Amino acid sequence: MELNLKLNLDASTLKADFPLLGREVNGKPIVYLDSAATSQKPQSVLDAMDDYYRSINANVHRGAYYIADLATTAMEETRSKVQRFIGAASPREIILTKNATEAINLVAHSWGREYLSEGDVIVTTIMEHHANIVPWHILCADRGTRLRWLNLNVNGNLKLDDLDETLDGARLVVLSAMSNVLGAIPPIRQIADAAHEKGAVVVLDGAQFVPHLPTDVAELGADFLAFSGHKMCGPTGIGVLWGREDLLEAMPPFLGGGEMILDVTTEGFLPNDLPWKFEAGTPPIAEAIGLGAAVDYLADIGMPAIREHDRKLTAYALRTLPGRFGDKLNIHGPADTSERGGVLSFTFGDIHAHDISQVLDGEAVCVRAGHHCAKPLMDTLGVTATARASVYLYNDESDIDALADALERVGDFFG
Amino acid sequence: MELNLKLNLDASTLKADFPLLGREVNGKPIVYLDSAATSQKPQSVLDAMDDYYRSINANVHRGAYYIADLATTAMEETRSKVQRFIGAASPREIILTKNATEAINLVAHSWGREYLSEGDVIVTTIMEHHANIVPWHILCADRGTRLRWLNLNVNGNLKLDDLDETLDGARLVVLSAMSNVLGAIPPIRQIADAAHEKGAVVVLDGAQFVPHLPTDVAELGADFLAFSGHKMCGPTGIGVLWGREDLLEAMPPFLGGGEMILDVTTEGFLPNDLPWKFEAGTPPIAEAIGLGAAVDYLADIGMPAIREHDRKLTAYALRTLPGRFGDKLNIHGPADTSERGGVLSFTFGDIHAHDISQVLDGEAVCVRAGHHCAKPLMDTLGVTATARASVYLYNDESDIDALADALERVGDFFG
Amino acid sequence: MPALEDLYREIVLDHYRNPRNRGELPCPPAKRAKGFNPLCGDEVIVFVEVDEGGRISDVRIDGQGCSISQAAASMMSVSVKGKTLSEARELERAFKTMMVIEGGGSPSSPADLGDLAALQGVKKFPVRIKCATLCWNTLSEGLTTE
Amino acid sequence: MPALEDLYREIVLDHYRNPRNRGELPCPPAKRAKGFNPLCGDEVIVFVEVDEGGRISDVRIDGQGCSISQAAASMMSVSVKGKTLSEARELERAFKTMMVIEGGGSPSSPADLGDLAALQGVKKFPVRIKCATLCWNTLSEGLTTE
Ligand SMILES: Cc1ncc(COP(=O)(O)O)c(C=O)c1O
Ligand SMILES: Cc1ncc(COP(=O)(O)O)c(C=O)c1O
Repeated sequence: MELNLKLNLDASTLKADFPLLGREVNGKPIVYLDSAATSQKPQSVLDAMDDYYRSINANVHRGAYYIADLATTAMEETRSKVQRFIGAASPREIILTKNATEAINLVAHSWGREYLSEGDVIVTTIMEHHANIVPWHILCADRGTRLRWLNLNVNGNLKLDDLDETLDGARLVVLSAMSNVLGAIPPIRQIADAAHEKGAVVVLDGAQFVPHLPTDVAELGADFLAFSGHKMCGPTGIGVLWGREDLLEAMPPFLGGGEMILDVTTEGFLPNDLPWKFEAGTPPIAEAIGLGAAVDYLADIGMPAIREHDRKLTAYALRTLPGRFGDKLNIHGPADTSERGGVLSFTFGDIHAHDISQVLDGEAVCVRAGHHCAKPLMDTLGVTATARASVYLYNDESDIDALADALERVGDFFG
Repeated sequence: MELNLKLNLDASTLKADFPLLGREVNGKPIVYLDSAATSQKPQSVLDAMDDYYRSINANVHRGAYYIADLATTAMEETRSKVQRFIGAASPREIILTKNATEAINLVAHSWGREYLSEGDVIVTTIMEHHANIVPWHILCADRGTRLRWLNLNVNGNLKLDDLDETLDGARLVVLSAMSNVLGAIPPIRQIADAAHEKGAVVVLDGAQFVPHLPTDVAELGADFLAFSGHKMCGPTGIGVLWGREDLLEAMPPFLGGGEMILDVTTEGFLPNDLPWKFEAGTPPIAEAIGLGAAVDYLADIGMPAIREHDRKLTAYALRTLPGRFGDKLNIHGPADTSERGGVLSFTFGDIHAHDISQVLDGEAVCVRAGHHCAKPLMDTLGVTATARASVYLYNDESDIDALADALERVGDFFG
Repeated sequence: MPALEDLYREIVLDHYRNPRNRGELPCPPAKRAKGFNPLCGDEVIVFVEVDEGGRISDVRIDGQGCSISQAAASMMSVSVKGKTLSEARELERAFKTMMVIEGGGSPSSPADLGDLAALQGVKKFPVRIKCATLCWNTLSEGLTTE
Repeated sequence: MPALEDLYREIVLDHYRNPRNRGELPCPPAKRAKGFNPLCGDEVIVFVEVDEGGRISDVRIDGQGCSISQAAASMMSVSVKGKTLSEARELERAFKTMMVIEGGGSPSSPADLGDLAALQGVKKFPVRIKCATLCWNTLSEGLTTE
């Protein structure tokens, strides 16, 4: 019974938790279909941050007084919440960053510069977000490492026929657990196991995955996992790097400053213990507390229920939209909802994505248009831009229907 | 008339703008004297962030729809506000970071690794915060550069007798515009001019200065300036690096990811224009908007008035506290309030700072105890820790009196 | 919110559907410049040839983008072809002045701009301004590169 | 908020004012370990000498810190001197169990801890817990380093 309940959620009820979703644009109720860019925030998250600022705002870790202690405790609780949320072994493995991008850069700068050198191979995939490409380009330019790319198969997921050859000699494998363009969820465990067999370390970009699917780092088999708070009902300004403790322990610090040291002299410094070794300066305190509230919110609904809801809604869209628009509408990515999330990138006739989203905006339908920070993938797909609608726990079928109605209007306008 | 008014502020009225300052601790009204660690936030800042989340929350820069456009505009407005607040030449010179620490690390990683090499000399001072020491230690370890230190004079400010020799051959000079322990404000322009004469580039750590004094980067004569939002009535999770446009233009990117590129291929990437070149990933959007509101709040009161208020209150403390405690109380830093801010580090008999702050906490008086992230300075002062009371625009003489009363209780307890 | 018809004027849609001066030019003698709109992935490539008399003797547009960036480039190509460099720069200035949202300078009379004035409505959709100005920045880059 | 007297018990203040086993030991035969409390700058240096029978024959405390960290180190030095390594570890475990704020394991009876039980009140001031446990971590490091 309990279990069954936990696999259902009522999006229309949840919608009421999100203040922004009650607003109108252009005299029409907003239809927010851009959660892959950033999610909306429930009242409980806004309240948690407001409460912090109103009652316990103080800098953390270094204050002995009452409210400083409360602030420290509240912030450190988030670490444990995140730890449980992703099945990490210890809060020491949870590094708070400003976003997923910084988390990936941290691995590139610290682990990458420590362990990789001239000629070493980093395997990545053609469907990566720039956040998981550019840090490696910078590392390659700096250290002479080389990138090798996994490509797409005809289903819009990763092509793994040549996985073994591609991984040959790889020291590092970096990939997205869910594409922010295709929605594709690759067989992560399979890739991680194959990578480990070759002795490579695996970095997962979980920016799209963690907000939408139950996450267990042990099950995924990764060594590092990066994600952002703002895509999972949390605030901007906070992200997470999870890493295996033994790896983090052996890595040199990245940013230098307060909190990340045990001792500093004119001659040098002694790094602090994990996780603080990687957290220089005043952390995003309110943001960490907001993220903690977001994790509570999601855990309360249940990630399996959220995944199932996403899946059903995606299936609904994949069924109804082509039904209405036929060949004119081309939705990228896997057709099978068991290997994809609720990110729907599409082209619509030869109308440019920017024009599509402009007309949709007139109907209060918010979708993204552009390269979605995935230019190599755009090149592979042979497009310069797509429009992208993406769903989350607060969307329901009426939102997909509103998208379809608005697309009719696009057709009329540019038809 | 107008001008006169602008040199006065009424702290007891302003106090009402700050929700936290209305709370009680231990049944007593809170006496917040830890603004050097982090400031309290006025209602207007909390409202700005809440409004963002409730009505225009969307990812910036890449969205063509209505609320995404409003979010982008609101965030970019902060850049112009900050630009005007510090007298920068262009919003292109304003890089948003997560805190002052990241801003300094950005300079160390990007400018430092590009322009410095084996044997090059970086001049710093013994009164720096770890945020302005450790990044340079890391750079030295990586590149073989060397640190040279400016010391203290008997007044608790920088000793400049040997400035010219110390600067000889220096490529970079990094210093705090106001010490977070001594309150000391060194003659910044003099040092910057001397450094420039030697061809060195000057990095100012403005974490304590910018929140408390009128700031004009042209007048200060610096090349880079770093500061944090949370110490100037803004939220956590946001900081600023200002840099001279020609220097920023010539620097390689630091963090890689979305937003900081113009183009990405499997072969490499083309960095974006300033300031976005240095802003990888989803920026701290709500935090930037909060910082904008904080800048408005401060500008409205007027920085000259805030400086004058700080100065008067510091003078009051420097006069009344020794009056009550005599030699038992030793306040570090310059006695002349024209060369110091409202940061009062002190030792009290041989009672450890941690014990002092514990007893003060019982009286709802919040002060910091410890090394204040300035261990080399602690070594120089010959202490392991100090207690530190610091004031801001919402403090008044009654707060200093409350501190004194609480110190009496410390004396009783450990006497 | 302003009406979509302000943005997508008939003449704009016509330039979008039937772009003028589309194609490439051999370089040299022409110069080539590529502009990106990082917001939406638009790419505009401008080929421009200047004759000995300092006149823009030919201009071609390549690349992909939204209706506004494509139409703006097409309209630009028509308006600068045959103009002297300084006349072209004057047009650029006038066009950008029209596009500026807030204050500063007297807006040039749309009359001076000919068909380009039809892009006036873009101003009401600020995110699209870059789409309309991208081609001008790219042209300007093409004219100044060695 | 709990009363300050819970934190600063008489016996604690006595150890703070009159620290036992203060000083250094020649290394070798003793071992030396240094612990930092990054929160407040406390430094505790522990010198520990273990005889052939595996007993802690001598222990000295150096460094600076607040009353709690100094008193805790002094009290620790008294309690472990003459104990076997495993007895010392048992004490450490019991002491830390007493200091743990939430759940997990039955708290050891303060009786087993002797004077150390006076530090029980520290638990009510969570930021100070590290002050009280720093010396134990440092001792443990000293005993395990080669
Ligand atoms: C002088 C000085 N520099 C740098 C910093 C670092 O600021 P943040 O921790 O916000 O990065 C601080 C404050 O902690 C400071 O007082
Ligand atoms: C797959 C993927 N990776 C990384 C990122 C970067 O996240 P952020 O911008 O929050 O750092 C995003 C989102 O923009 C993403 O979708």
